[in-house]
Amino acid sequence: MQVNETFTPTIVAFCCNWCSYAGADLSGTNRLQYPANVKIIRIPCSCRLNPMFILRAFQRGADGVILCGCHPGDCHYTTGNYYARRRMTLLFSLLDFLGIERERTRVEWVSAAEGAKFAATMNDFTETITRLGPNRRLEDLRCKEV
Amino acid sequence: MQRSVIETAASLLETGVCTRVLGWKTGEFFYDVTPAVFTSAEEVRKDMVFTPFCGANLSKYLIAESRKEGKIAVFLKPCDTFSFVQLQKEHRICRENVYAVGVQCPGMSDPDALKALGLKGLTGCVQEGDTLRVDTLYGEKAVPLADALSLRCRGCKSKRLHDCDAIIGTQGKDLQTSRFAQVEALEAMTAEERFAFWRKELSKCIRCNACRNVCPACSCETCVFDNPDSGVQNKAAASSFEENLFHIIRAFHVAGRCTDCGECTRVCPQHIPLHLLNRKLIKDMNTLYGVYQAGADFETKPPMLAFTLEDPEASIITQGRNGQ
Amino acid sequence: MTDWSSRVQEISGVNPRKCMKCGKCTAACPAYDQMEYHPHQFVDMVQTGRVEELMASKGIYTCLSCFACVERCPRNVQPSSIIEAVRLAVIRRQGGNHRKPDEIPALLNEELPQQAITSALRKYSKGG
Amino acid sequence: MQRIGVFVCWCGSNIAATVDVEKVARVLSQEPGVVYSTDYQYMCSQAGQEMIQEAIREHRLTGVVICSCSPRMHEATFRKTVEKAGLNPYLLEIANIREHCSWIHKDKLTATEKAVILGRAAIAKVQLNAPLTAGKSPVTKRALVIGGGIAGIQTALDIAEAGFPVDIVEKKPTIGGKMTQIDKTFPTLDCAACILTPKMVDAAQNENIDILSYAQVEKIQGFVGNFTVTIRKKARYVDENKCTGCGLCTEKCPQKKIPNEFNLGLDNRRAIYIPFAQAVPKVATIDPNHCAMLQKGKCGVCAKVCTAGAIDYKQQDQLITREYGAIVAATGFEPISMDKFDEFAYSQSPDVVTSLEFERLMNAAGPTGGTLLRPSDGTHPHTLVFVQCVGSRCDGGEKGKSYCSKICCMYTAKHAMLTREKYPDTEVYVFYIDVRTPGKSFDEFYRRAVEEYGVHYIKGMVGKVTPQDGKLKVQASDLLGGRQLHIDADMVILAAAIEPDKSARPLATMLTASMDTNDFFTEAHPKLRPVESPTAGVFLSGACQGPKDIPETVAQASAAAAKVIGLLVKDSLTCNPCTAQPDELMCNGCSSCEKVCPYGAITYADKPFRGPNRTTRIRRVAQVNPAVCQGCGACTVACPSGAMDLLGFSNKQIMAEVDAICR
Repeated sequence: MQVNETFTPTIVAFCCNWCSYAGADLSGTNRLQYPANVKIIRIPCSCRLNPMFILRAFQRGADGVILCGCHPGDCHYTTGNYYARRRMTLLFSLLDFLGIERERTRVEWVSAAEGAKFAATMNDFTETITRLGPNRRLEDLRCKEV
Repeated sequence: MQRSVIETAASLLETGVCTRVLGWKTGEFFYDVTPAVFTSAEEVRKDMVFTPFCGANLSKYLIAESRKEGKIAVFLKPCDTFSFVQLQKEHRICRENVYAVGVQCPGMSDPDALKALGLKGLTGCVQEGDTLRVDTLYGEKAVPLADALSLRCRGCKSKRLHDCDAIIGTQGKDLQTSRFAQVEALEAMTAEERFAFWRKELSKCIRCNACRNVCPACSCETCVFDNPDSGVQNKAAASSFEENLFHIIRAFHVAGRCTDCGECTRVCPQHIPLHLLNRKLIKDMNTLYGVYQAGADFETKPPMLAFTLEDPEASIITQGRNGQ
Repeated sequence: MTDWSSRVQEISGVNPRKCMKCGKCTAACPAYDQMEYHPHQFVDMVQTGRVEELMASKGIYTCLSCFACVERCPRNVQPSSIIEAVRLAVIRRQGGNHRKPDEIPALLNEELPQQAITSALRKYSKGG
Repeated sequence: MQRIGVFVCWCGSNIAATVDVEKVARVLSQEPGVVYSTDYQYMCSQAGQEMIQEAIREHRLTGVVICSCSPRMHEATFRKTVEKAGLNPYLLEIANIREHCSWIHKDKLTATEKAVILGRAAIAKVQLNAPLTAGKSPVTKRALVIGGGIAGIQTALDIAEAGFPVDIVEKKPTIGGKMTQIDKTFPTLDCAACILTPKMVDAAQNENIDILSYAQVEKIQGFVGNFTVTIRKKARYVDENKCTGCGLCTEKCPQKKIPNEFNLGLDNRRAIYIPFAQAVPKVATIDPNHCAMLQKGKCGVCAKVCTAGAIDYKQQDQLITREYGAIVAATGFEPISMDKFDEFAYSQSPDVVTSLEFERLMNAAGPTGGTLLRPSDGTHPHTLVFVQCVGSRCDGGEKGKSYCSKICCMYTAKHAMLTREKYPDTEVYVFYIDVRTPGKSFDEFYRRAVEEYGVHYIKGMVGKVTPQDGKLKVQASDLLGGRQLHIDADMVILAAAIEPDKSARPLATMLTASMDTNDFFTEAHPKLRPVESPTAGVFLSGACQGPKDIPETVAQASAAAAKVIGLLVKDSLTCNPCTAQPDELMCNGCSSCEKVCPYGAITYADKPFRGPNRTTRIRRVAQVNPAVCQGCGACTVACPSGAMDLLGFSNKQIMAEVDAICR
C-alpha cells in the first residue's frame, strides 16, 4: 500500500441525531478540533444506516466510513443501536472476508455529552485512514488480474 | 425412488388431491433437469423425472404457484424443505394451497463432477446405493456416488424433511458436517490473499442474475437492483464497483434468511463459489449470536431481526488477529 | 536558558494546573515538619515557574516518596512525582548521574515502587 | 425544475471569522437548481428571517438551504420561517457550518471548502425533499410522577391544582424523600418537617393525586401523550385501607434489632414499622426479610394486636397498568458511599459521620432526641471537625465525583452554626477548599457562622483521621496559616458528595431518556429547556437532573409541572411527519419490519393488487401507523426489498448527501 504524503482522505461520518450528532455539536461548542476531511451526515438513528449507504460512499470515493450512535442502552428509540450493532458487525466482517481493509469502517458510540470523545475518535480515524491510503480495493475487486 | 416419485405425483392428480404438480423434467440433456408444472397424470408419466440431477430447489416457485387457483403438490428434498419453511415464515407461501411431498435424498450429482472424473459422452445415469451407473457413448461406467456429488451435497447439513404432508423414503436427521471448512480456510489467509481470491472469483461474474433468480431468499416482489426508485438500480453494472455492490448487498439481504441451500453456486455459469459469502455470514451469526438455522422451525427470530444487550461490538471482527 | 517549569512537567507527566489548591496533600504529608516547602507549594511553584527556588531547597530531599499525597489527591496531580522530577532536574543540571548503572541492581528490592528506588538513589548519593 | 434558495449565515463572527461566507454563497449559487444565494450576519434574527421569507416569495423558491448553526439549534425556528412564507416546512435543509465547521477548524481555506461541501450535501438533499404534513395523536390527560420527594410532591401538587389527575410512584413506604430526614433548612433555619409535612398531607388529600407508595415502575411503553406504564406495588403485608396508623404493632413486634433506615442505621426499628410519625400514607409496613412470620411462619404478634385487622401475611405484589400523557422523573439523590475514603476513618469509628447522619443526630425526632451525642459512647462532643468536598470535585472518577455537589457548603455552615448555637462550649472547625455560597442570603449566612458564631473556617483539607483513645486525631493543613494542624476531635463530620439515586439509570433506560456520564438525567437544552428530557413527554424535577438545594428543587418541580400542564391541556399532539412509509407495490409482506419496530407501529393488511392479464392478486402488505411511528428507520434497513423508506431521511436523500460529500 503506497502512502502518499499529500493524501487527504474523504471520510463520511453517519451520526444519529440524538446522541452522536449532538456530541459532534458539543465538540464544536467546546472548539475541539478534528480534521476537515470528516463530513457528517445526520440520520435519525444508527439503525437507519443501510449498508448500502456505506458501500455507496466507498463507490463515490470515500476512503473511510464511520457510524456513530448512542451508547447501547441509551438509544432514543430504545433498541435501534442494538440492531445497528449486529448489522455493522456482519457487514464489516463480510468486507473483511473479501479482503477489504477492515480499518476503513468503524462503529463508535458517542453520547451527547462526549464532545471530546467525538473529536478524539475523528482524529484517530482520520489518522488510520490516512495511513491506509486511498480506498481502491472495493473498486479493484472486479478488475482482472494482470 | 424415481418410480415412487412419479407414481405418487400421478396418483395425487388422479385422486384430485391436487390439480397441479410441481416437479422436475429433463431438458436438452438428461443431466439438464429443469423445474416443471404438470397438470395431468399422463404428463407426469411422460415427462416427470427424479434423477441424481434434480438439484433444483422447487420451493421458490411456490410463491407464485401457491397463489393460483387450486391445490398444487410439490416435491421437496430435505434441503428444499428448509426454504419451504423459511418462505412460509415470511408469509410468502399459501400453505393451505400446497400439498408437500418430502423426498429423501442421497445427495445430488453434478455433471461437471462426472466430467472431471474423465467421463465423456454421457447419455444416462442410474443411482444404485452408493454407486452411480453412468451410460456413456463408450459404455457403462460405475462411479462411487460420493465422487459424483455436487459441492453443496458434500457438506449436506440435514436429511430432515420439514413440514411435509407425505414422505417418500425415510425421515432423516441433522448431520454434523464441516461445511464451514472452506470459509475457515479463507479466514486463515491474510487480507491480501483473501482479496486476491475474491478478485479472481468475482472478476468472472457476467452479471447474468442467475444466482438472484434461483435463490429462494431473493424472492422480493421487485429487487432493489431492478427498482428505478431505489437509487441503486443497476440491471447491468455501470462500473466494476457495482458488481461488488451487487454481491455484497445480495449476501447481506439474505443474511439470516439464507438456508444455505447452495442454489446460487449450483447455477452460476461462471462457477463462482457465491455460497461462501452466505456461509461466512451464517458462520458469523452462529458464533456471535448463537446457532441459528433458517427454515428449521417457524418460531425462532432470525438473528438480524433480534438482538441481545450483550452482543459483541463490531470491533470483535478485528480482535484476536494481529493488525495487518 | 532552560525552562525548568515545563521540563519538570514533562519529566513528571503531571499537569499542575489540575490542582484546585485544597491542600489535602499537605494535610497528609508525614514529613511536613521537616520541609521548607510543602506538597501543595511544590505544585504551585512549578505552576508559577518558581522551580529554581525549589531546586535550591533542601526540602526536596526530605520527601519520603511515601505517595500519601498521590493517594489522597482528589485531582490526580501527584505532588510526589513533581518532587521527583525536580530532583531529577537538579541532577540533569549538574550534568551527571551519581551512581554508575552497574552498581544499581545489587541495591534493588523488588517490592519497592520504582520511584522510591530511583528517588532514594538520588537522595542518598547526592554528594556524588 | 427545483428553485432552491441558499442562505449563508455569518453568525456574527462565529462563522464568518473562519469561513469565507461570501465565497460559500457564491460557489453554492452555481449548484444545479439554485436560483438565489446570499449571506447575512444573523439569519435567525427578525431581519434575517424576513429576508428568507421575501426571497421565497420573490424567487418562488421550492426549497431552502440554510448554512448556519446546528439544526438542533434552529431547525424548528427556520421551519416556522419558511412556513410563514407559504413553503412547506419540510422543504428546508440546514447545513451545519458552525458546530461542524467554523468552530472546529482554524484555517479559513479549509473551513470554507468544507462549508461549501456541507452546503452541497444539503442542496442535494433538498432537491429530493417532499412536502410533509404532520399527523395528530391524542393525549391521555393523566401524569405520572416517579419519586415522592419534595420534587415529586411539588410537581404533583401543581399538576393536580391545574385539574389533571396525577399519580406519584414512591419506592419507599412513605413519600417525603430526603427532606424528611433533614433537621433544619438553610438559610432561614426553619424546621424541614414543619414545611414539608403539610405538603405531604396536601398531596395525600388532593383528590387528583393518587399516591402509590412502596411501588416501582416496571415497564414503560408508548410515547408522548400515550404512555402505558406498569407499576409494581410491593406487598407491604398490611391492608392500606384498614390500617389506621395507630402504631401498636410497631411497639409489640418482637423483632427489635433491625437497623432503622430512616435514622441511617443510628438506631433500630421493628420488623413491622412506620418510618416516622408524619409518614404519608401513615400505614405500617412489614419488612419481609426480618419478619418471623413471613420467614419462618411463626409469630403473628402484629396480627393479634391489630384491632383493625389490617395485617395480611398473604398479600402479594400487585401489578397496576395505567395510561399517562406525561411522565416526570423525580428520583432524587443519595449521598455517596464513604467506603473508598479510608483516610477519614469512617468505617473505623462511629464518631465519624456523614452530614446526613449528623442531621439525624441533631433532630428532635432522631435517635438521640435532638441532643448531640457521640454515637460511640453517648457523651457530649466538644471538638467537632467538618470536612467539605468529600468525594466532590475529584478527578479520575473512580473514587469520587468530578462535579461540585453544590449543597455541602451551605449545610456545613448550617451544622456548624447550629452546633455552636446549641452548645457554646464546643470548638467547631470547618476545612474547606472553597466556600461556595451563591444564592439569596447564602453568603450572609456563612459569614454569620464565622463572625457571630465563631466557627473556625480553615482553608485546607483533612489528610488523615486516626481514632486513638476515644479521640479522633485529625491531621490537616492550614494553607493560609502555612502550617499542618493536629486536632484532637470528638467527632468528624464528612460532607459526602451526592449522586443520583440508583434507580435512575434503569428508569432512564425504560424511558429512553438520556443521561450524562454521572447518571444525572440530561435536559433537552442546558439553558433553554432545563426541565425537559430530550425524550418527548418526559420531564425532570429536582436533583435527578443535577445537584440542587430545596428552593431550586421546588422551583424546578413547579417548572416541570407547568410543562406537563402545557402538554396535558392539549387535546392532540402534532406528530413527527418523518415516519416510515412502505411502498406497497414492492412490499413482500415478510414481517421483517414488524419484528424490529420498537413501537409496534407496523401491521399487515391483505390488499388486492392488479396482476398480469387483468387478474387481481391479494397480497399481504405492511401498514405504518404514523401516529405511533417515531421515525427511527430500523424497519427501512430490515426490509429486504427496500419497500420501506423513511420520509425526510429517504434512501435517495441520504445517498444524494453521500454523493455530494464524496464527489
